[in-house]
Amino acid sequence: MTSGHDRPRVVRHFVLPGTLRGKLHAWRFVIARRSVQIATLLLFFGTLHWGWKIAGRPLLAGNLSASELLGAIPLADPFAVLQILASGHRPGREVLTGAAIVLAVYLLLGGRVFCAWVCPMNIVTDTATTLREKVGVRDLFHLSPKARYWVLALALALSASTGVAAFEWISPIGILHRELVFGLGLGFIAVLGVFLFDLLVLRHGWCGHLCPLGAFWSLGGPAGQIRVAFDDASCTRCGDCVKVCPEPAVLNFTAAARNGMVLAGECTNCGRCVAICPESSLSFGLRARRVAAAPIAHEFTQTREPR
Amino acid sequence: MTSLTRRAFMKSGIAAATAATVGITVSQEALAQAKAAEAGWSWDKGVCRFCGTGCGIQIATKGGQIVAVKGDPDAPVNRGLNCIKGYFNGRILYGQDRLTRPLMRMKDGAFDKRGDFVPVSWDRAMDEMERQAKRALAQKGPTGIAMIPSGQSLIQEGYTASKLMKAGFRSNNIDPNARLCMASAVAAFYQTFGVDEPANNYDDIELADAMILWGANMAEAHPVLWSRITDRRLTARTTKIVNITTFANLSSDIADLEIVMKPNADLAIQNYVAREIIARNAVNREFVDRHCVFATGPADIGYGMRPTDKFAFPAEKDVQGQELVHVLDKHEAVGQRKEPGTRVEQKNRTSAGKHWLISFDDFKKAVEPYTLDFVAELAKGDPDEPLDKFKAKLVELVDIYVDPKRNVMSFWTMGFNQHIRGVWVNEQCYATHLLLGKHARPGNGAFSLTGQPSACGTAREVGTFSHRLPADMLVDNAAHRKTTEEMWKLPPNTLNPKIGSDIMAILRDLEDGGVKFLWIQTTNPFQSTPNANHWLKAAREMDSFIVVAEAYPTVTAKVADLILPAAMIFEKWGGYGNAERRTQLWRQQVDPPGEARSDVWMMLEFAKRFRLKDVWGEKAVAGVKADGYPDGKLPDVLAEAQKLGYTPETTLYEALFATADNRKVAWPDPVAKGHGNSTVKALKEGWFVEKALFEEYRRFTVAKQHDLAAFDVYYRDDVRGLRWPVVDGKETKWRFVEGHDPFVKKGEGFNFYGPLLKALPTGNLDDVTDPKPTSLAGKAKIFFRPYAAPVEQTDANFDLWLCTGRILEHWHTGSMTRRVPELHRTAPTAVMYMHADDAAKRGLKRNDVAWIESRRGKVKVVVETKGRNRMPKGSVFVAFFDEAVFINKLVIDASDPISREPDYKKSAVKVYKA
Amino acid sequence: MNDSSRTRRDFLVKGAQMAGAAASVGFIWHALVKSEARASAGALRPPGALAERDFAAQCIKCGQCVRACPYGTLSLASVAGPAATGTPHFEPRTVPCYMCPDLPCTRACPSGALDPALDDVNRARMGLAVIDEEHCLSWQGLRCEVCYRVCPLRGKAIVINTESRKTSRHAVFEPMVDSEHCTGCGLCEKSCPTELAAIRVLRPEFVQGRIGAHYRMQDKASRSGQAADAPAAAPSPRIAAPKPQAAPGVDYLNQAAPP
Amino acid sequence: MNLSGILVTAASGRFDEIVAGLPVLPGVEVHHTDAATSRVVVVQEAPTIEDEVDGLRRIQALPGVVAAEMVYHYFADDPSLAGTPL
Repeated sequence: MTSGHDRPRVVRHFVLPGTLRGKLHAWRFVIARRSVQIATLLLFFGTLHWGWKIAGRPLLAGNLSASELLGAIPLADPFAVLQILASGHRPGREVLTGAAIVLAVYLLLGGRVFCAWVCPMNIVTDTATTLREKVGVRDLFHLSPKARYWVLALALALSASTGVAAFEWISPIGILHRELVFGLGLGFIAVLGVFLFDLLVLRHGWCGHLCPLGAFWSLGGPAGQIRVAFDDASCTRCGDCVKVCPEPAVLNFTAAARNGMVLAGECTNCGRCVAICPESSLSFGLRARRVAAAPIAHEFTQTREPR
Repeated sequence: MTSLTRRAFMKSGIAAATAATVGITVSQEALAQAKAAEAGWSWDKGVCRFCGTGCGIQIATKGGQIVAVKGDPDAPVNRGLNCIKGYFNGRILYGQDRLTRPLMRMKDGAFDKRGDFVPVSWDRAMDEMERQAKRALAQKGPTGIAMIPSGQSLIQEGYTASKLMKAGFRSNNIDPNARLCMASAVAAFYQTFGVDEPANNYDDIELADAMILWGANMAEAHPVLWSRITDRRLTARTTKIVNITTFANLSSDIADLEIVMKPNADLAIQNYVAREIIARNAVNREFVDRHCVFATGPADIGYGMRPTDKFAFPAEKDVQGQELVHVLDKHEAVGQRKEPGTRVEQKNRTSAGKHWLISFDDFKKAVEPYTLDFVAELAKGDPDEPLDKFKAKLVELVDIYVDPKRNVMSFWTMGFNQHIRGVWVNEQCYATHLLLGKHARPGNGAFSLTGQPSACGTAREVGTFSHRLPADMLVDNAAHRKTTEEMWKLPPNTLNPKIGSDIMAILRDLEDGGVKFLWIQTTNPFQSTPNANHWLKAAREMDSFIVVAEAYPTVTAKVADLILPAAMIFEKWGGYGNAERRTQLWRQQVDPPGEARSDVWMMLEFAKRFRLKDVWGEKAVAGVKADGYPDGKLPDVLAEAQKLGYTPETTLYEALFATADNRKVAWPDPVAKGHGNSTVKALKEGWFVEKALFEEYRRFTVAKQHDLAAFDVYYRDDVRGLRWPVVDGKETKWRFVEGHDPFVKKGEGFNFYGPLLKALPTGNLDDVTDPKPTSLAGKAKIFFRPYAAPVEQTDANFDLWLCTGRILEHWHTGSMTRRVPELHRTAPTAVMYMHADDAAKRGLKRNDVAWIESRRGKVKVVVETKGRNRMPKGSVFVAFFDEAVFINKLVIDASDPISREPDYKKSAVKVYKA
Repeated sequence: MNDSSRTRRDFLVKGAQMAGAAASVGFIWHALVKSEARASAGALRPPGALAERDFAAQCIKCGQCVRACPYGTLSLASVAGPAATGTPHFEPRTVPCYMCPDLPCTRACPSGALDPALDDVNRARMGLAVIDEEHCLSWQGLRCEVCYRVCPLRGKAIVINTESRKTSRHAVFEPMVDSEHCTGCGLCEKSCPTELAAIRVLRPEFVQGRIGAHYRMQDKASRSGQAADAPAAAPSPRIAAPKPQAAPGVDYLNQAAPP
Repeated sequence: MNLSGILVTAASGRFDEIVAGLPVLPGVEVHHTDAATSRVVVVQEAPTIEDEVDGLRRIQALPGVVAAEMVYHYFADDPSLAGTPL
């Protein structure tokens, strides 16, 4: 026990409500995330194919790699830019500015917000996971979630050695997004690969273990201002949250109790845990408000939770 | 099985590779043909479907389909070559939207002018045609029905059409689309030589030291001939090519001298050339004295527009008013020895062709005002060119013409013919050559190139024009009518002596209700004629019945009431005659698709539905005035007909076509060598229609120094067409000259034996002074024709000249070439060629869409400032193949008053951003 | 072995395993990227594209050039497409480049992969048209020359050379491409009427040779007298004089002469 | 299976005889003839290269043959070609 509080004796578990209203409430974050993901796609798609404009300016031209909002504000993928820089090239000023803007925004929101709320691959991997749970597939092997940092390091090293942005050239995310925005082609094979990997080989295999883009944003995660707040007092340690969490390691009760919120960079702010917590111990909160009291420390030095 | 084929294929490839090392002439293709790929193919000779060049091709068929085409290496015209259209000859038959069933406008099971097109049976279609034609005859008499065939109709089709209309329905309202392309050349041939068609031939290209193009972009319009001209230029390095044009075009690429002139300035330039020939003492006196006379005619002949503004759009009225009174501009005034600003009443509108003899001194006096300064100032077409440079070019042009050591050929096409004074410019060109004695000699001559594959063979020779009978005979000539009636076994005075409506008049007749039944074959006049908005409206709104025989949906088919699915070129037996008098016949290669039928079959079936009593009784025809004819009437000839063995119940089919002689020509015939005959098959009468009609027509030619060879001769393996007259089995290369023309006697040197218009009154430059006709048998005329300005001029509002025409990739209105995807891709839309500065001035740049507007309408078109034509400032060019860029409806329907051929080359337009 | 040494050994083994895995993944990934990034002859880039290596590195695959093209010419390559996945390219036989004077695609590029310094579309070098003379109708004597007539730089990028056909009285109109002017827009390939285009636009590096610096062709400029050859540069002082002893061939030459 | 393209040059006056005689040899087919230059293009098929060369020697040894050159040789291990009954 790391907390001095007494815990309620009755451990309740999450039950999906029978009413539609209740269901919608339980699914509210999924619905919101899908809406944001699809809306983002739609903005790109509509601007390209239907010529969407506001005040005569194209709404959102480009794709997740780089784009232009309202014909004026450049946006770019900071990880892609980092790779280009690693490859020894200096990208255009517009792209550098765009990357800085995007970096700033996500740092503010919590880096991996991108993963759960924007990245189109999230839909694919979530589907694979849901299906996997229904069918009951077991992991083929164990892989450390830290592998992604190796991949990240490798991506930068390869960018330097090949002279091109190494991950961008094979990124299934880029492929998927381009296929969705610009038209469908063979790229779905790559996406299918990720889907099958997540379905048959490893739970959360791509997003939770390999994706260097996710790793990149994880690094920026701790600075995020919107975080999952944790109320240790009401928590019964029922473990439902850990079960639904795509990044189980982030739900470290000790650290969460100490900090009053989940600070680990890998947290994607997906809100699954918030939605199912039977005691409402978890909620979204602003880091500035909740954590003022607790010092930020030791997010990565976890001790094993007794079982 | 497959491996066996593959093995055979391997072996032939190995053999070819082996043969190639020592240059044994077995190409890889030839081998593949001989082996696997060509198994079951049969090759036969044919003719290219497109321009007037008349290239020979070889057609391969297999399983009832044309599978390949190649240039015929034995054809003297093209020696195995084709242009890009010729390359696709075999493909034009197989467009996706080929018409295969008769389609009629119907509502509630009956014909309805406002109905939609519905497939009907041939019987139903013919029933309606019969009903409508009989109604037209009853309402309007013979002139109530009209027919528009084509310079692409086959010889037999033209002959059938002409006989059906002129002998059957006694209507001269038949006029081919060749009126739109060759009529000025025809009239000039008549007036100058008394007989149609060129004295020279294509062999002259290899014999000439200078070739002068007058309004002929041969590089695009006669691609394979151009390759011969280029070859001559390359191999005989002293050869000069001159391109006289209103804008720089692809023919300028190899030209040594390019003269960009203002529209109509050709009239002035030629008078300058004539003046210089005299001034430099270069007249070939011996030739001129012996073989030529001088002549001129009136200048106040109008502009071939309607004399009334009743039908004119409001915007058209100002120009149309000049039809009756024209005010001379300063250049016309000088050229016609009058005061600028003189109002000239156009008194000779209806007698535009009359002319009289003048003296050489008169001629000399007439060309005197056309000095270098005067003509250069008038004619310079590129505002950016320095005047001195232009003058030097004109001088060089004369240098080339008069050089005694140079053989000179002049070629022209639509720049001359589609001209409000088209006959005049033709005549002026002959004048130049005749003055120099450089005509009808090997390597020397003025040569009119035809645009269409059988403008000569069908439209002209067979006589499908409203004024013509077969073999150069005329409907308003009593002797010619008599000859024709005898040939055709008609009662005397069956033929209508009054010249019928030309194509433009037929369309105008449609507009004013004069024509009730119109049958259009092998042409798309509602897209090709100028100012078509008038007739497009008339076709749908007037009480008329328009039949269109077509292979593909066209604008014309769209405004028709009945569409007949027509067989295309190699789906029937037929023949073409090209610009050098070469007649080429081919066998049917494949059957027409679905219910498509040959035009000959359609006309014969139609003829079965009329009895002599329907058509040979007394008929009212306004304006008929001739010996043996009651005024305003065609006499009843039924009684005379009985003497010839006909009864009132005899059908036109029996009387005109299935005659006893013709029925003797039996099908099958050994000449067919196993080829089918869709006409005979559908007619089910057992006689060889195409051969019988050709042989019947041939009798005319033999009587008129126009001799064609017998039908079977053209099918001999060693024959690739023959240039008529074919006398004693020998073709004629040069006419009118001793040693080549069998009709010129020894010692005569030259004999311009054409019989027409060969007795003339005498006068001065202004009028006749002695009406007594002088005979000028055997002589050619050297005409003086003054400069005349275009009737529609550019002004502050319509500030650009519009010229329309063809491009290499597409044929006419694109009805065939646009069906071949590969060809369509090469030029998918018509663009407007324009000077970049003119575009910039209008806020336009390359690839922008602009409106082009004239007094008669407007269309949208893409601006091209870089393309194949380099326009001088002030001029634009748009090709007319593109239905979506319907450019000819913007063109003024002013015509040459003598030839009635419209002028597509000079309309005033404005261009602005769309 | 004690616990600490076992842990130490585990750690070492695990480290080696991870390093091995990373190395093998890295190797495959490297190979994948290399093969992807390899230019293909038919992958034509928008006007202003940098040299393929730099373009590959700099292009961020955002597709803004694709959006900017008013003719739908450009597309982003799909997996197994003719160009590296995600990069913009065009296939002239489908839609060629119509050479907009205002270069909207180049202007749209945020990454600098399309050179913002390009200001005249006529200076773009998207590719180079190459004629297959054996299957070119014009070279075989037909009057086609469609490529010549559609070429926006007609008379410069494509010229017609007329030659006598010798075997008959006809000339052959041979289209020829001048690499100095050809932008590679591909209108010629688009318009070529043969079943498979006999004129193709390919990346110049796949079709152009190099004469070598040791020889100078009589080039067009000097032929027309517009530019004379520049004077030879002075020899670089940095090249040190070779040591006499080490001269190539000396050893052999100093051997005893053969008997 | 081996296929070879052989160019045979016949002595003057013996062209027709050679053309008639060549197909009698095993596996030999005459594909093209050019009387003007007395040359014959044959394709020879044989199971092995040795047989192919023997065949060439046979042709060279024919009376009236001035020269026979193997210009083209194709060695087929293509299963679709080998072993097909002719």
